[in-house]
Amino acid sequence: ADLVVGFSQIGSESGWRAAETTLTKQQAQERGIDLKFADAQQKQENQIKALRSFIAQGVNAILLAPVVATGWDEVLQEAKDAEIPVILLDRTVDASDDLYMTAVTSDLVHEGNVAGKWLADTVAGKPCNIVELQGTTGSSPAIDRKKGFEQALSGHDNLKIVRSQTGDFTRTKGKEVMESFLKAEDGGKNICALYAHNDDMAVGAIQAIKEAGLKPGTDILVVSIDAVPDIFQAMAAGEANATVELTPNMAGPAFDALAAFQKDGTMPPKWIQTESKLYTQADDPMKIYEAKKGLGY
Amino acid sequence: MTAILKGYALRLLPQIIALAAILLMVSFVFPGFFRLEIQNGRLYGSLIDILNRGAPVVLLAIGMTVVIATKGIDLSVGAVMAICGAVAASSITSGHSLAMTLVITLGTGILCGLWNGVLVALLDIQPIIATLVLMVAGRGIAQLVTEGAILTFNDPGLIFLGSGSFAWLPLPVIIWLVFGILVALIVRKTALGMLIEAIGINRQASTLSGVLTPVLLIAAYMLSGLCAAIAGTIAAADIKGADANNAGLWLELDAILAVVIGGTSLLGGRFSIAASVLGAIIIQSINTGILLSGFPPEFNLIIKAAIIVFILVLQSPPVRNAFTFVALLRTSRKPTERQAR
Amino acid sequence: MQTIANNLLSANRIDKVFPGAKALDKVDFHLRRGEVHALLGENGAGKSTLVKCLTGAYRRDGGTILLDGVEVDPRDTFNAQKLGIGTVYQEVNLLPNLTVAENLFLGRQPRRLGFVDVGAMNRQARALLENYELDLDVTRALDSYSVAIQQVVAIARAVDLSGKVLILDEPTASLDAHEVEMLFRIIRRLKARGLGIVFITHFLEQVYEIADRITVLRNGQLVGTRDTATLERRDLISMMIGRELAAEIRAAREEPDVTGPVRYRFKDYGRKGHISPFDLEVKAGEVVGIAGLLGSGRTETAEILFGAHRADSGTAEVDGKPVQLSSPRRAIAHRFGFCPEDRKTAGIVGDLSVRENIVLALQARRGWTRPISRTEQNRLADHYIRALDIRTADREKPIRLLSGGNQQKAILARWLATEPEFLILDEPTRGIDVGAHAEIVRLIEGLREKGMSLLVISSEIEELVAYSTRILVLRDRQHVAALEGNRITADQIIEAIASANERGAA
Amino acid sequence: MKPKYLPLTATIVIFVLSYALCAAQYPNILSTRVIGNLLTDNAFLGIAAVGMTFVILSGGIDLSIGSVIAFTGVFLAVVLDNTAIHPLAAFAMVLLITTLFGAVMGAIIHYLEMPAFIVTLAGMFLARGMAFVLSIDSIAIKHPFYGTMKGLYYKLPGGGRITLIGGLMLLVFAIGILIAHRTRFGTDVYALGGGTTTAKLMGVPVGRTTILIYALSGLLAGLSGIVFSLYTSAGYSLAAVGVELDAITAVVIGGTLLTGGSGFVAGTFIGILIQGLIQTYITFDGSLSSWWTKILIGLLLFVFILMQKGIVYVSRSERRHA
Ligand SMILES: Nc1ncnc2c1ncn2[C@@H]1O[C@H](COP(=O)(O)OP(=O)(O)OP(=O)(O)O)[C@@H](O)[C@H]1O
Ligand SMILES: Nc1ncnc2c1ncn2[C@@H]1O[C@H](COP(=O)(O)OP(=O)(O)OP(=O)(O)O)[C@@H](O)[C@H]1O
Ligand SMILES: [Mg+2]
Ligand SMILES: [Mg+2]
Repeated sequence: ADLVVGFSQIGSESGWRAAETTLTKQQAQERGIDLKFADAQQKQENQIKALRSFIAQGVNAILLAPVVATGWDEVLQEAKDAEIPVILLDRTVDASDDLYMTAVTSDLVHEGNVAGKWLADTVAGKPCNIVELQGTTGSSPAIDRKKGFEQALSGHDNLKIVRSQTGDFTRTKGKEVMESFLKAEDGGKNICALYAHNDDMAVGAIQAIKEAGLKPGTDILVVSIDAVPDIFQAMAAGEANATVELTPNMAGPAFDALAAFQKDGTMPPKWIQTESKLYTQADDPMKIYEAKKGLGY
Repeated sequence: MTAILKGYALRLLPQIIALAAILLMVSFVFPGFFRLEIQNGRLYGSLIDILNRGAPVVLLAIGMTVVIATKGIDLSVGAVMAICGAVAASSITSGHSLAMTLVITLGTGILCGLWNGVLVALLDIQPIIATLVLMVAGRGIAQLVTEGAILTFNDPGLIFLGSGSFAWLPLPVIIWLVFGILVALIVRKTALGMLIEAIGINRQASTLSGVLTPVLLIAAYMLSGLCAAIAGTIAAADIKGADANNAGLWLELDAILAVVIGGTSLLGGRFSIAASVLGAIIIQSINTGILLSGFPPEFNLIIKAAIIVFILVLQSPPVRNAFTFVALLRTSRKPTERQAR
Repeated sequence: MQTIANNLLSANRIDKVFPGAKALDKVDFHLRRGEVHALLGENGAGKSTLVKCLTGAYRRDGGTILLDGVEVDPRDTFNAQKLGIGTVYQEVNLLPNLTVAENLFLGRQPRRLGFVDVGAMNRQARALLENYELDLDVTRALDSYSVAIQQVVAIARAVDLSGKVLILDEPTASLDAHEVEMLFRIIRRLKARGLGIVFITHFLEQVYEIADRITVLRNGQLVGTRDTATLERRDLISMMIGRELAAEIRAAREEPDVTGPVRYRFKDYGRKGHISPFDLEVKAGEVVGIAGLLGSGRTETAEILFGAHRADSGTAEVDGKPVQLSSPRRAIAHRFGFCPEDRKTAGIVGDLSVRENIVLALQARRGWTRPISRTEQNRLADHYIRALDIRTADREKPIRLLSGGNQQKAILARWLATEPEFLILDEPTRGIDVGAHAEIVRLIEGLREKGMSLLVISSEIEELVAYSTRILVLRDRQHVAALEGNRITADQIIEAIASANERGAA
Repeated sequence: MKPKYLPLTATIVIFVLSYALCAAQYPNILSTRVIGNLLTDNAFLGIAAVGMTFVILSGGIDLSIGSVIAFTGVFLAVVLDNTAIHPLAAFAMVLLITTLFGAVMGAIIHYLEMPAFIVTLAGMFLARGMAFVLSIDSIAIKHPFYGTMKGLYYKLPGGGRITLIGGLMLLVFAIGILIAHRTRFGTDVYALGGGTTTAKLMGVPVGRTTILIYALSGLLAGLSGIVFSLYTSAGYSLAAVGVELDAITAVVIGGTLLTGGSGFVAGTFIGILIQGLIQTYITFDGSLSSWWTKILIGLLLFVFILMQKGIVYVSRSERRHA
């Protein structure tokens, strides 16, 4: 292969991320790119190490999915000095934008906003107590998706977040926390909707709701983010109501931008925003499930 | 007989008091805490949640107790949970029967324990490091099985293990109760308990006395692997899927903590499985209590740390001695008189 | 008044209570300047406890301590060392992982510019050890040396630390005659310098050789203090045990006739780096004694016979059938038993109770599936606690809380409980009081009469003479001589040991 | 050779061999850039591992360092973001806090006779909890002084750099070695590792030493946190998760016994380099999936330990037979 690209991935902490990795590898293979993959196991220091190694190896370009927004200036500067273009995937960084070529990301705040809007529209003025399952405390999706959701709720006095706890983005914790929400809110009779920062927690919570003798999707509305295959199954069964897609194919646009740049030096825009598409039960969930199933989620 | 029972109660007293205090505290921040009702043919309430959610840590703590009694430690249990959950899910989805799946899964756990045990007992590698190898690699192995995704399944039999109920209790609770009693009986009704303690206190002297040290050491790690396998199966069955990335993550620390709260020394020797089980339930009560309390999640860790420190300080030798001293003062006359004889 | 003024160290009405045991009950103890004061008593009498109270290793529950007429209150051993009290505690209490030099100078290493001057420290250490005729590599870890050498190093450290008082708690237990002689020379020198020396031992000869006065404790109480010169040995013993001792170890031996068949035959048995190949035959009803200097390979011989270390040459036979003794377990299956020399690290299982320690080997042999019932355990434990007179509050006391000598007896009980046919004892009487000493010698003879085969290692030559039917002499990890019949006398043994004794030059 | 040097020698031999092997496959690994990176990227881990070495030598363990690093970073970020305090003053403040934190843990371990594993585990929860309470956001540190410090480096021929923090790590190791082998405190640490009861009988001030050891570990964890904040110019409460395990691994690979009493600070340095090498190798290879990365790290860890055991065993038995 003539093009060597280094890809520093955060880790493999969720099905979504595994799918992103799979898709990135697929896209690289299709384009005949030699992809150097480095898994950072959730640690920024490992990502910085990986970037430095890529620079030392002299790769042609670097894809970076940053675990956290801050702390990249120095190593990005090094890459720039070595004239290696860097493309950010799925999250942005807190650094001057001349340090990277472009960022292919979704807008995390916007995602939360879409979810919140949907809920506000759906309950349409009726009073509604919401419980929130946050992502890992301190992680940027947790912070931003909370922010976006709250923005969407402001001005709707009928909507109230009554409980909010972290479910660590996992099904197990989602289920456990939901169980205690149900206990704390009068067996769930007090809860009208659940907002989960990702689908996995929602899937866990749906089980908890069912085990408590309530009907998820009807008694308690369920909205979450990511659009992983399993949530479509739940939607098909009427147990989840809506999800906001975060596409795992960030690499495709990134490689396109890179190819254009390599060909004639076209600089891509600084931000290539992916769509945050809302899916509801009306969107033939089973079909989408089938389409998404094979992607390594 | 009553004397033995009394000794037993005395041994568990600090844990029981700590548990009672925590439950009481939680009931202050959440008044409905002690409410129990029957719903869908099983008991339903926060207390049951504690027993149910505590299942993985209780199970891990049972195996961990025995390992720690041998002066070892098993950091790999969380990863082994993930491996076994993954194996169970992939076995059931590839069409094996439930029985076969359980055999394969528990076998995998025991195999993991065997690996740890061999490193510790035969290659003489320090337990923390020996089990660190599997802790690091194990999650990778689990992901290898699930290929990084959450491997979901629909087999009602397997799901029953995680969220079914029997005799009004959730099945995980029944499983850990039965398993815990079984292990405790095996260990105490045979000579195993004493031999394990002997190894933990003085391995050289035990070997010289003819105790089969390597075999018992390996067996201890195998038991721990088996416990992790059961815990992993329950955790997977609970969410109807194997999450190789997150199943059992950091649970090894909770299990170790449970054993220590249970009063078993990390330096090996004397152990009590019942006390460790209580320790695990104490930890789960703290976790559930925090969730019920409605504090913002930023405070979770600090609250947990503070309560644990408090319990452990109360249990520390100087503080305990101070208490027994006070107790002794009250009944001081008799023992000294017996002395004088 | 005169005497009080003359007292260097005075302990008045010292109390010490342990849960379940009153170890010291208003004990008085006075040490004069320039005297060697023997502190005697049975196992568990409270000698070590008194010493530890004096040096602050234990906090006493009552009483006062005067040093040079001034009341002192050592809170820890560091404090005591600063006051000029140097101590060798019972059991070697040095740090096995530090070098010899570091052990000698721990806490007072010579410094230059604030940093430890390792060169100077090693030089001073070598110089210090020259007094003890030890030429060690002081930069090696202490645990690369034998227990005996460690003991000498501990003594050297304590002597060097003692500006005023030197306390020696059974320092001679693992020393041979030569080393003891050397130690006594040093003690006399210190005494001449005006130090007060407290000397604890169970060897009465040594007491009479070196001590000026004797204080006897019994059951945590002071029995009395006497001048050695005016105290008859018989009276001393009855002070200690509270009754007349039936008989001390006979100096002379009666000739037992061993006519049984050879039961254990080892040919060319050895292990590289441990012990050179040797031949050994042991008959039923025979006690083979092993004599030799420190580090001559006696312990190694025992360990290899028991399978604690695997032999890499030679063959073993039991009753004519070849056997593999590749592990202690195998040896135990052939009804071997082995009381190790280092009871702290290889013998006791500290946190287990006396009962559990006694049944351990028996239980291990039966396998874990066949537990010994609690009643049976109690019976066994009580039986041996009585038979060997193990002083313990009850059978459930953790063994680590017993006094040194009583621990030793409990380990012996562990093996007797397995009813072995070939019993290997490495220094079985180390740290055991006169009364018990005689009991154990009698026990060995009794076991022999019952047809058991024994192999006994001891540094006490008189003792070996008393019970051995044959004696092997070791030197430099080789079996060099065997004495039988009327050749078994102390003189002959010493001669055999000394005949080519190059160690003196070392 | 003295037996106590065996594990250290074995570690060095293994490191040199594996470096040669890696270099044979990817010659770039010999570049000064990679060598400079090895120092810079592992600086914070190395500094923390020095503290961990002392703790482990004394027979203890400190699980709190990862959290302390995170706390330090967040504290600095919050202070520098919200006040006009100079970074150097903030450094002093945070070092004081972390040192005290360590000292308190040491005091609890000693006076309450609690196992270090548990006390420092609670410390780990507590320190990260404090970081969360200070801020759950990641906060960039924009103070110009940080830029100045980052600009300090020595350029090697071939593009590599010895950065300030890389140099600081080397300095800490040098001081660590000096303390371990040339001070009374150092010997006392080894003495505790040899057995607390015995050490006490020999007059080692056990309480003071224990407190000092954990205070030192806290100090170095704080320093490591400062280095980490320089490295990333940010404070983040989720940073440095699991660093304690990396540090323990480095210490053990470096030939120190976890039971205490035996080992070398210098060995830890090699342990750090070996871990860095493993990671560099995996990135250079670049074809491993996430899960194979984990499996390989575990496997290599195992192989290193095994080789070390092997070398020690072989040379022991050779000495015997000689
Ligand atoms: N830490 C302790 N806890 C409880 N009991 C103890 C403790 N230390 C000693 N004892 C008890 O105190 C008594 C005196 O023990 P000590 O060690 O002083 O005896 P000793 O005279 O030195 O005996 P020996 O000659 O066997 O060494 C013994 O009965 C022993 O069991
Ligand atoms: N003078 C010496 N110099 C160095 N090492 C020695 C010396 N004497 C003994 N040793 C060490 O101590 C060990 C002595 O072996 P062993 O324990 O079998 O002797 P022993 O005759 O039983 O003496 P002890 O009475 O100490 O038990 C050897 O492994 C040797 O390394
Ligand atoms: Mg004593
Ligand atoms: Mg010996």
